[in-house]
Amino acid sequence: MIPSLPRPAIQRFGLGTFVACFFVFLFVPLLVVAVFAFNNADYPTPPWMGFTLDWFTANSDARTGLLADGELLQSMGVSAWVALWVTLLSVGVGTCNAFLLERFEFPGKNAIALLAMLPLVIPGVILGISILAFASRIANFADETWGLELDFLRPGLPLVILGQFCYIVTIATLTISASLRRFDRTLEEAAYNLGASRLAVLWTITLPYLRPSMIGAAAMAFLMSFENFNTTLMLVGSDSPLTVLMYSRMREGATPVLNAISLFLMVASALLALMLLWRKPQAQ
Amino acid sequence: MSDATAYRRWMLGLLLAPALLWLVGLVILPHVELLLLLSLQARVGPGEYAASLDQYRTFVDEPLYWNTFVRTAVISVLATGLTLLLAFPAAWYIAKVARGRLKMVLLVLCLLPFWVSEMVRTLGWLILLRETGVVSSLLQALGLASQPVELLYHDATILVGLVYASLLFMVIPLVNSLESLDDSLIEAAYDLGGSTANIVRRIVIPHAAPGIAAGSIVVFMLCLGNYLTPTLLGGKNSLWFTEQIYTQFITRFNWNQGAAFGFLLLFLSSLLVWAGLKLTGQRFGAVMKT
Amino acid sequence: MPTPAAGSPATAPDLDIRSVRKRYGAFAAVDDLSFQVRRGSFFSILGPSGCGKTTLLRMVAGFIAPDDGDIVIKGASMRGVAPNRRPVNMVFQHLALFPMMSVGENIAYGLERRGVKGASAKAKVIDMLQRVGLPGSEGKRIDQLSGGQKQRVAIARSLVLEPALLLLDEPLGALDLKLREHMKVELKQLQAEVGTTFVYITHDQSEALVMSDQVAVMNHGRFEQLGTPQQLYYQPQTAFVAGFVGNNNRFEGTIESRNGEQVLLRTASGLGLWSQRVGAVDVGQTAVLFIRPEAIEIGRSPRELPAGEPAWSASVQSVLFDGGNSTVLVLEDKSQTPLHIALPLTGRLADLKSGETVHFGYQPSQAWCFPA
Amino acid sequence: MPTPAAGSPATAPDLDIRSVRKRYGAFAAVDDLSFQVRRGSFFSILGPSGCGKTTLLRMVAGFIAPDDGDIVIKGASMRGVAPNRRPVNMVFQHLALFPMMSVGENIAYGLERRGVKGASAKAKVIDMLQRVGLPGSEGKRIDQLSGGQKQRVAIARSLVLEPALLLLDEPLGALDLKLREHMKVELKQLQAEVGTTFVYITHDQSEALVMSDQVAVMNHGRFEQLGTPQQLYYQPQTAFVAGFVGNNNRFEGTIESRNGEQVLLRTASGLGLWSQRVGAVDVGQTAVLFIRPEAIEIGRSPRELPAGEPAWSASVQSVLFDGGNSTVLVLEDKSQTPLHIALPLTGRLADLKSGETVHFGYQPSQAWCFPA
Amino acid sequence: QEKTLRLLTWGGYAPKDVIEQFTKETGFKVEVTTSNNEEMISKLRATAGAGFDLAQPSQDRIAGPQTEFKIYKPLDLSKIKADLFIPSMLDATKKNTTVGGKVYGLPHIWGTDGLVVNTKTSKATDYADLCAAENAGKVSMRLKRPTLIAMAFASGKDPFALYGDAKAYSALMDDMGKKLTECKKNVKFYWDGKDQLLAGIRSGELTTAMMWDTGGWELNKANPDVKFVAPKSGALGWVDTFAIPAKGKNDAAAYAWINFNMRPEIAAKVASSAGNFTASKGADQMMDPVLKKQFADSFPEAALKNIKWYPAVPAGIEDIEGRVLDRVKAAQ
Ligand SMILES: Nc1ncnc2c1ncn2[C@@H]1O[C@H](COP(=O)(O)OP(=O)(O)OP(=O)(O)O)[C@@H](O)[C@H]1O
Ligand SMILES: Nc1ncnc2c1ncn2[C@@H]1O[C@H](COP(=O)(O)OP(=O)(O)OP(=O)(O)O)[C@@H](O)[C@H]1O
Ligand SMILES: [Mg+2]
Ligand SMILES: [Mg+2]
Repeated sequence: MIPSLPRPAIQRFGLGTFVACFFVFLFVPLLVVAVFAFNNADYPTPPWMGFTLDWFTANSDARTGLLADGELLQSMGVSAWVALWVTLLSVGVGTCNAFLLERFEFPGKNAIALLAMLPLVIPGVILGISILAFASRIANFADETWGLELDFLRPGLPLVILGQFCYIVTIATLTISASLRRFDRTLEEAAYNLGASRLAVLWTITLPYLRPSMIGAAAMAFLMSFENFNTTLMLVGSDSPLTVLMYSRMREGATPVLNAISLFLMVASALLALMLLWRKPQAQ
Repeated sequence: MSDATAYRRWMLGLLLAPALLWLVGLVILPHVELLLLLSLQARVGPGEYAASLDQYRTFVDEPLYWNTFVRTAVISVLATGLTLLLAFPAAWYIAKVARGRLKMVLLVLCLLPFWVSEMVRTLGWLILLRETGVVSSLLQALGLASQPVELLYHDATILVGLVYASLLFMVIPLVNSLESLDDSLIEAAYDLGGSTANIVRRIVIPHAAPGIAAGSIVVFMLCLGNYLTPTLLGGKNSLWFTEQIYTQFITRFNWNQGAAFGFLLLFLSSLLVWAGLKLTGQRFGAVMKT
Repeated sequence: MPTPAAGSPATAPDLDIRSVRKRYGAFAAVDDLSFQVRRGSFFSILGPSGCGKTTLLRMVAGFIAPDDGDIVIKGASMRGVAPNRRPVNMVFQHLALFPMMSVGENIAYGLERRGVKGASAKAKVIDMLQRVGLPGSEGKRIDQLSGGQKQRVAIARSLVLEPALLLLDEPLGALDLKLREHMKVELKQLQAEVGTTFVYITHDQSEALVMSDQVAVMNHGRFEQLGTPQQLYYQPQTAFVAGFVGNNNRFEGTIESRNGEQVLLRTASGLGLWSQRVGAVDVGQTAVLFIRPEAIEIGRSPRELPAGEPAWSASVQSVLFDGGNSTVLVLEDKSQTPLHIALPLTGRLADLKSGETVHFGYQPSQAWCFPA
Repeated sequence: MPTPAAGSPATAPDLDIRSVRKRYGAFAAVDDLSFQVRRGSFFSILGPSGCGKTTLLRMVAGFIAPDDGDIVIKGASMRGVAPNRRPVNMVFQHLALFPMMSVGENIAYGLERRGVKGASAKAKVIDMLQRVGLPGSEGKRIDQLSGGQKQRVAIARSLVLEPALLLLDEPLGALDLKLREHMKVELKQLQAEVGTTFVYITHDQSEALVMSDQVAVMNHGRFEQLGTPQQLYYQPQTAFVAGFVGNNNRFEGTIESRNGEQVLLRTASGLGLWSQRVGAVDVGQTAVLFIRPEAIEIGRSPRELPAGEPAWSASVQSVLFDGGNSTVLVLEDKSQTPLHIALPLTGRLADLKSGETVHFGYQPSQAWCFPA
Repeated sequence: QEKTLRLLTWGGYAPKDVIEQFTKETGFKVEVTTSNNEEMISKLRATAGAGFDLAQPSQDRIAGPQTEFKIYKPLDLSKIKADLFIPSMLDATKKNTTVGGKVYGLPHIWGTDGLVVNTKTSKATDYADLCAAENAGKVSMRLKRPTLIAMAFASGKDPFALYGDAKAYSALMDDMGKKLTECKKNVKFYWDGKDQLLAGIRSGELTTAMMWDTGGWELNKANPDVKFVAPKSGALGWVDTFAIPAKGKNDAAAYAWINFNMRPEIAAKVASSAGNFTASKGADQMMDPVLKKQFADSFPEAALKNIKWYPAVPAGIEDIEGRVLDRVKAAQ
C-alpha cells in the first residue's frame, strides 16, 4: 500500500519485484532488437555471429549501414515531416475542439462529442481505405467535371497527414479538454476585469495555462504519427515514411540496419526525454 | 449584451468550422460511403453492383466469420483483462509509491518503447520466442528444457504481444485516476480495520473505476483493431477479424464484403463496450473525461 | 487616487445602483435593489450564503447584465459597457492570481493592457508593492507566497489601475483564522490610505463590522437594513438583522402587555421578558425577542446586579471558556429556558462551575422585539 | 462506551506517551514528549502550523513509528501494533469519508471489518446516526451532506467502533466560520455524552479553549505548557503561550526595577510598565511583557478608572467595532506606543472617535513578564 | 510538360543507378512506390486508376481487375520497341492481358514458385512432400492461391484448364482444401513476409517450404545445402508486367521507361537487383554468373519445359479460392 502505512516486508518486496519485472518485460524485446543491431550477419535474427558496427557505418556493396542508407535516412525525414504536420494540425484543431466542447452549448453538441470519439474505434486499415476512396472520388469528380487536378487527394504525403490527423486529433482533443475542464475560469474573468480584451485574455492567460497539456498532446501526436502503420500503408505514395519502408524491407528480407535505426530512435528519444525531465524540476 | 452574444456566435462558428470539417470530411462521409453504402451492395457482374444484404448474410451463414469474430473478441477481452492486471500494480507504484523524479523517470520509461515501431517490437518478440530463439536457448541452458521449445505461434503468444502493445494505454489513465485518490482515504480505511485486499476492493477500485474503464476501452479497441501482432505472432491457427477485413479488401478485392465486416466490427465492438460499461455501472461520458 | 469622471461633482456617489433586478428563471437572485456608495467609503454587503451578493457584485463588474435597472459609476451609466472597459476592478474570492506569472507580472498585467509598459509600469509596480507592504517581491512566484501575501498581491493588482471602485468578493474567505483577524485590520488601513471606494461582500459579520463605514445586510436578494456598523448592531430594524449580526439569544412567544414602546413577551415555556418594540408589534401577537449575551448582567448573588432591573435566577449548564469571549450557558430556573450570557472581560466569573446558581438581569431598552 | 482493557484500573490513563521522539533528518518533528491523557477527558493539543501536532497524532494512530519512546494505550504498549489493530480511531483533517459509499456504508465499514454484519451492524449504524443528530440519513450520498453533517458522519464512523481513544486532526479546519462556532459547542456536548476520550489537535486557540478539559500548547515539537484552558489563559508559563493563547499586547524592553515578584519594564519608546514576573527575569535583562486587551481599563476621563492603578492618557487611532468584541487601537501620548484595548461589553464607549483622548490603566498582577 | 514518372512497382525493380541513368537520358524524374500485386490493385481501384503513371502487376492479375474495375488504359503498342522483348513471352503476355481486344500488359520480370529445400534434412522433390510425415512440423507455405494450384498440379490435375468452369474448379479447390487441411499438422506456420520464412530456414527450424526461386537462391549463397528445387509436377511461372493506370498523366515517360528498361544492359541490372530473370532479349548474356549457375542447377531442361505459367485469372475464381483458404485457416 502507500508508504505511510506500515506494510509487511513481503508485500513491499513483492510490489518492488513486480514493478521490476514489469519493466524488464517492457524492455527485453527492445534490448534484443538493440543487441542484434551489432550482429555480424546479414539478417536481424539469431544466431549471434559476432560484433560489428557495420550496420551503423558500413557503406559497401554487401552492407549498407544506417549512416550510408540514404533511403532509410530519407524515410526518417519523411516520418518526421509527416509527424510535424500531424502534430501541428492535431494540436491546433484539438485545442479548438476542446474550447468548443468545454465552453459552448449548442444543439447537437452531444452528437459531435460522441462522433469525435469514433475514430478511436475504427481499425486503422479501414480508416486508410475509406479516406483513400473518398479522396479519390472527390479528385476524380473534380477531374471529370472541371478538369481540375487535385494532386493532394492522390496517394501521397498530404493524404497520409490527413489520414493520421483524422484519429490523432481525437486524442489531442481528449487531453486538452481534460486540462481545460480543470481551468479556473475566474482567472479569465480577472484578466478581463483588469482591462484585457478577449483576445488578450486568450493569449495571455488561457493558452499559457493550456501549454503543458498542449505540449503533452503534441508529444503524443508526434509519437503516434511517427509509429503509425496501418492507416499510412493505404495512403502512401512514393515518399514512404519509416514504418512503411521498414515493412517493405522486412517483406523483402531485412538487414540489421533496421535494428540499428530502432536503437538510434530509442536512444535519441530517451535522451530527449531525460533532458526535458532534468530541466523541469529546476525550472520550478 | 447583444454584443457579447454576437461575439459568442461568431466564436462558435469559428470553432465549429474545423470540427465539422474534420468530422464530416474525414469521419462521417468516408465511412458512410465505405461502410454503409458499399456493404449494402453486392456484385452482380463485372463492375456492376446492386443493393443487397448478401454481405451480412454471408457473415451470419458462414460459421468461420462468426468464429473469427468471437475469437477476436474473446482474446481481446482476455488481453484487456491481463493488461489491466499487469498495469494496475505498476500504475499503483508510479502513482502512489514512487516520489518526485523517480516517478517521472518511470513514466518516461513506460513511454520509451513506443518510439520504435510496432513491427520492430514484434521482431524483438520473434527473436526472443522462436524455437531457436533466446528464451528457448536459455531454458535449455538452465536445464529446464531438454530440446528447443517453440514459444511462437500459440494463442498465448498473441496474448503476450497484444498485452505488450497495450500496456502504455492502460498505465497512463490508471496513473491519472489513482493519483487523484486521496491517501487519507486509504489511511482512514486502514484505521477502521480494513485489510489490504478489502481496501483495494472497496476503496481503490471504485475510485479508479472510470480510469479502469477508460483504459480498458482503449486497450480493447486497440487489440480488436490490431493487425500486425496477431498475424506475425499468431501462427497457423490464428484468425483475426481485422485480418479478415484486410484480406477481403486487399487480396480478394471484395470491398463489399470487407465493408460489411468493417461495419460489423464497429457495431459489435461498440456493443461490447456498451455492455461492459452497463455491467460495471459506468457512463461513457464520465469515463472519457478522465 | 480615483480619476474623477468629467462633469460629476465631487460629492456625487461613486456607485449608484438604480432598481437593479436579476432573475434566474422564476427565482430573483437580486430583487429591485437601489443604493448609493459614497466616494472614498468602505461599503460592505453582508448576507448569508446564496442571498445574491456575488450576483450583485458581478453585475457591477459587468460579468452579468441586469434584467432591469441601471448601474451608474461616477455618473456614467454602465449599460452596454464591457467589463474590460469599466472603471472598476475586482478582487476575486479565490483571488484568481495568474499562476504562470510572477508577482510583478501579475501586477503589471492590467497596466500592460492599457499600454503602460517598460520603466513606467515597473515603477508603478514597485510603488504598489511598497504600499501593500511587500517591497521587493516582484520576482517571486505566486506559489511562494503565503495566504496573506497573496491577498495583498491580488489587491495590489487591482489598485495599481487606480479604479474608481474596488470590488471585493469575500477575499478573506480562504484564509485561516489568525490571518483573517490580521488582514481585517490591514485591509481597513489600506483603504483609508489609498482612499479608493471599496465595495466588499462577505458573510462574516465580524469582517463587515470591523472594516466598514456602511454595511448593507442582504437577504433573499434585498437589503434588510443599510447603516453604520453601530446602527446595525445596536438598532437592528428586522429580526433577520438582529439574528444575523452579532450573537443573540432568541425567544419566540406572544405579546402579553405593552407599555409605551416597551412590550412584554411570554415564551411558550413561561418566561416573561420586557423589551423595546420594533415595528408593529402589539398585544396578542406572536413575536420574536432578541437579547445579546453581553447585554445581560450576571452575578453569583442578586446584589451584584444593578438595582431596579428585573432579575431571574438560573443554574449554570456549561461554561464555554474562550478567554475574553467566554460565555456561560444557563437554564432559567422556573421555565428551564436556555440562555447564553457573556462573562465579564475581567475574568471575574471565570471560575463558574456547572450546576451553580447564578442571577441575571438586563435592561429592556437593550432587548428588541420584532413581529414574528 | 470505552471497553475497559482487562486488568487496568479505572484510574489509569487511556493514553500514556513516554519520551516519544521523531526526527526527519536532523529536524526533530516531535522531541522527547511525555504526557498522559485521563480516561474520558477531552484533551487538546494546540500549536502553530508545523509544530509537529500531526506527526504526534499519527504516531498514536500507528501511521508513523516513533524513533524512540513508547506509546501505551489502555495499559498496552503499541510498539509493533499495526494501525488497524490499535484500539484508536482517527478523524482526518479533510474527513476522508468514502465518496463511493453511502453514509450508512461509511459508518458500517469498520463494523464489517470486525465481522459485525447484517441486522446488528444496521442497528448500530442507526443508533450512531441518531446520536450525532442525523437520524435517517444512512441512505444519503456523501456529496449530499453539508460540511457540518459530513463532520458528524466522520465522527460517527469512528465512534461506532467504540475506540478507547478518538483522535481528531483539525476536523473543523475546513468549515466556515459560523458552522465552526456551532460545531465547537456540539463536539463538546457529544464528547460529554459518549464519554470517549478525545485527543484533539488544532491551531485555533478558541477551539481548544472552548472544548477541552486539558490543553497542551505545542511548539517546535515540545509542549510549552499543559493545563486547563483557564490556566493557559490566566497563568501562561512562557512567552509563547502568552502570545499564542488569546489576544495580547506585546512589549519588548529592559527591566528597570523589581519589587518582589513585580518588575518594571521600559520599552524602547520609553513606556514603563509594571507586571508580574514569570521565570527568572531581573533588573537589567531584556524581557517581553504581555497585557491582554480586556485586562486594560479605559475611560474618557481618569476618574472612570479604578483608583490606585497607574494610568496613562492616549489618543484613539481607530475603533475596531465588532459588537461585543470591539477593540480600540490607541497611541499612548508620551511614547506613541500603540495598544489594543477591549471596549466594555455594555457598549459604553462604542461612540469613540479617532483622535479623541482617552485614559487607560491596568492591574500589574494581570500582566506578565517573561525572559526575552 | 510533366516532369516526373510515378512508378508503382515491386521492391528491387527500380534500382537507384538505373533511375539516375534514365533521368539523365530522358529528363524525367522517377518517384517510386513499392508495393505488391494486391496492394497495387487495391490502391488503383481506390483511386480509379489515378495517382500513378506506370504499374507493374503480374500478368495473370491484369485481365480480371481490368474488366472489373477499369483501372488500366490500353497500351499503344506502336510506342513499344517490340524487338527488345523475348517474342514468345511478349506474345503470351499480350494474350493473357487482352481485354475487349485491347492489350494492357507487357512482360518485364519473370520467375517461378517452387520448393526451397534444405537438402541435408529433407528429401522433398514435389509439392506433395510438404505433407509427407517425415517433414512434419518443419514445413511452411503461404496460405494463398499459388499453394492451392500447386497442390492441384501435385495431385495430377490441371487447375488452369478448369478456369473456365467455375463448378468443376470449385470442386477441385474443395478437394485441395481438404488436402491442405490434413496437411496442416505438418505446417509450422503459414508464411507471409519473406523475412519470416528466410529466418525459419536459416535457423534450421524449417527444412522444406514452398517459395519463389529468388528466396531459395539467396539462401543458397549463405548455405549451399539449401536449394531451390523445381518440383516434379512443375514450377509455377509468373511474369510481372508493365501496365499503364487509367488516369496516368505521363504516358510519354511511361513508354520511355518501358523501352529504357527493356534494353539488355538495363534489364540485366534490374534482374540482378531483383534476383530474377527478365523478358528482355539478350539480357541473359549479361546476367550475374552465380545466378545463372543457380538457375541451371534448379532448372534442368525438363524442369524448364515443365514450368506452368499462370494464365489470366478470370473474375470469380478468387472468391472460390478465398473461401477454401479461409476454411483451411479455420480448421483445427
Ligand atoms: N447561473 C445561475 N443560474 C441559476 N441560479 C443561479 C445562478 N447563479 C446564481 N444562482 C442562484 O442565485 C442565488 C444567489 O447566488 P450568489 O452567488 O449571488 O450568492 P452569494 O450571496 O454570493 O452566496 P455565497 O456567499 O455562497 O457566495 C443563489 O441561490 C444561486 O443558487
Ligand atoms: N515526511 C516528512 N519528511 C520531512 N519532514 C516532515 C515530514 N513530515 C512532516 N515533516 C515536518 O515535520 C514538521 C511537523 O509536521 P506536522 O505535519 O506534524 O505539523 P503540524 O503541527 O500538524 O502542522 P499543521 O498545523 O500545518 O498541520 C513540519 O515542519 C514538517 O515540515
Ligand atoms: Mg458568492
Ligand atoms: Mg497537521
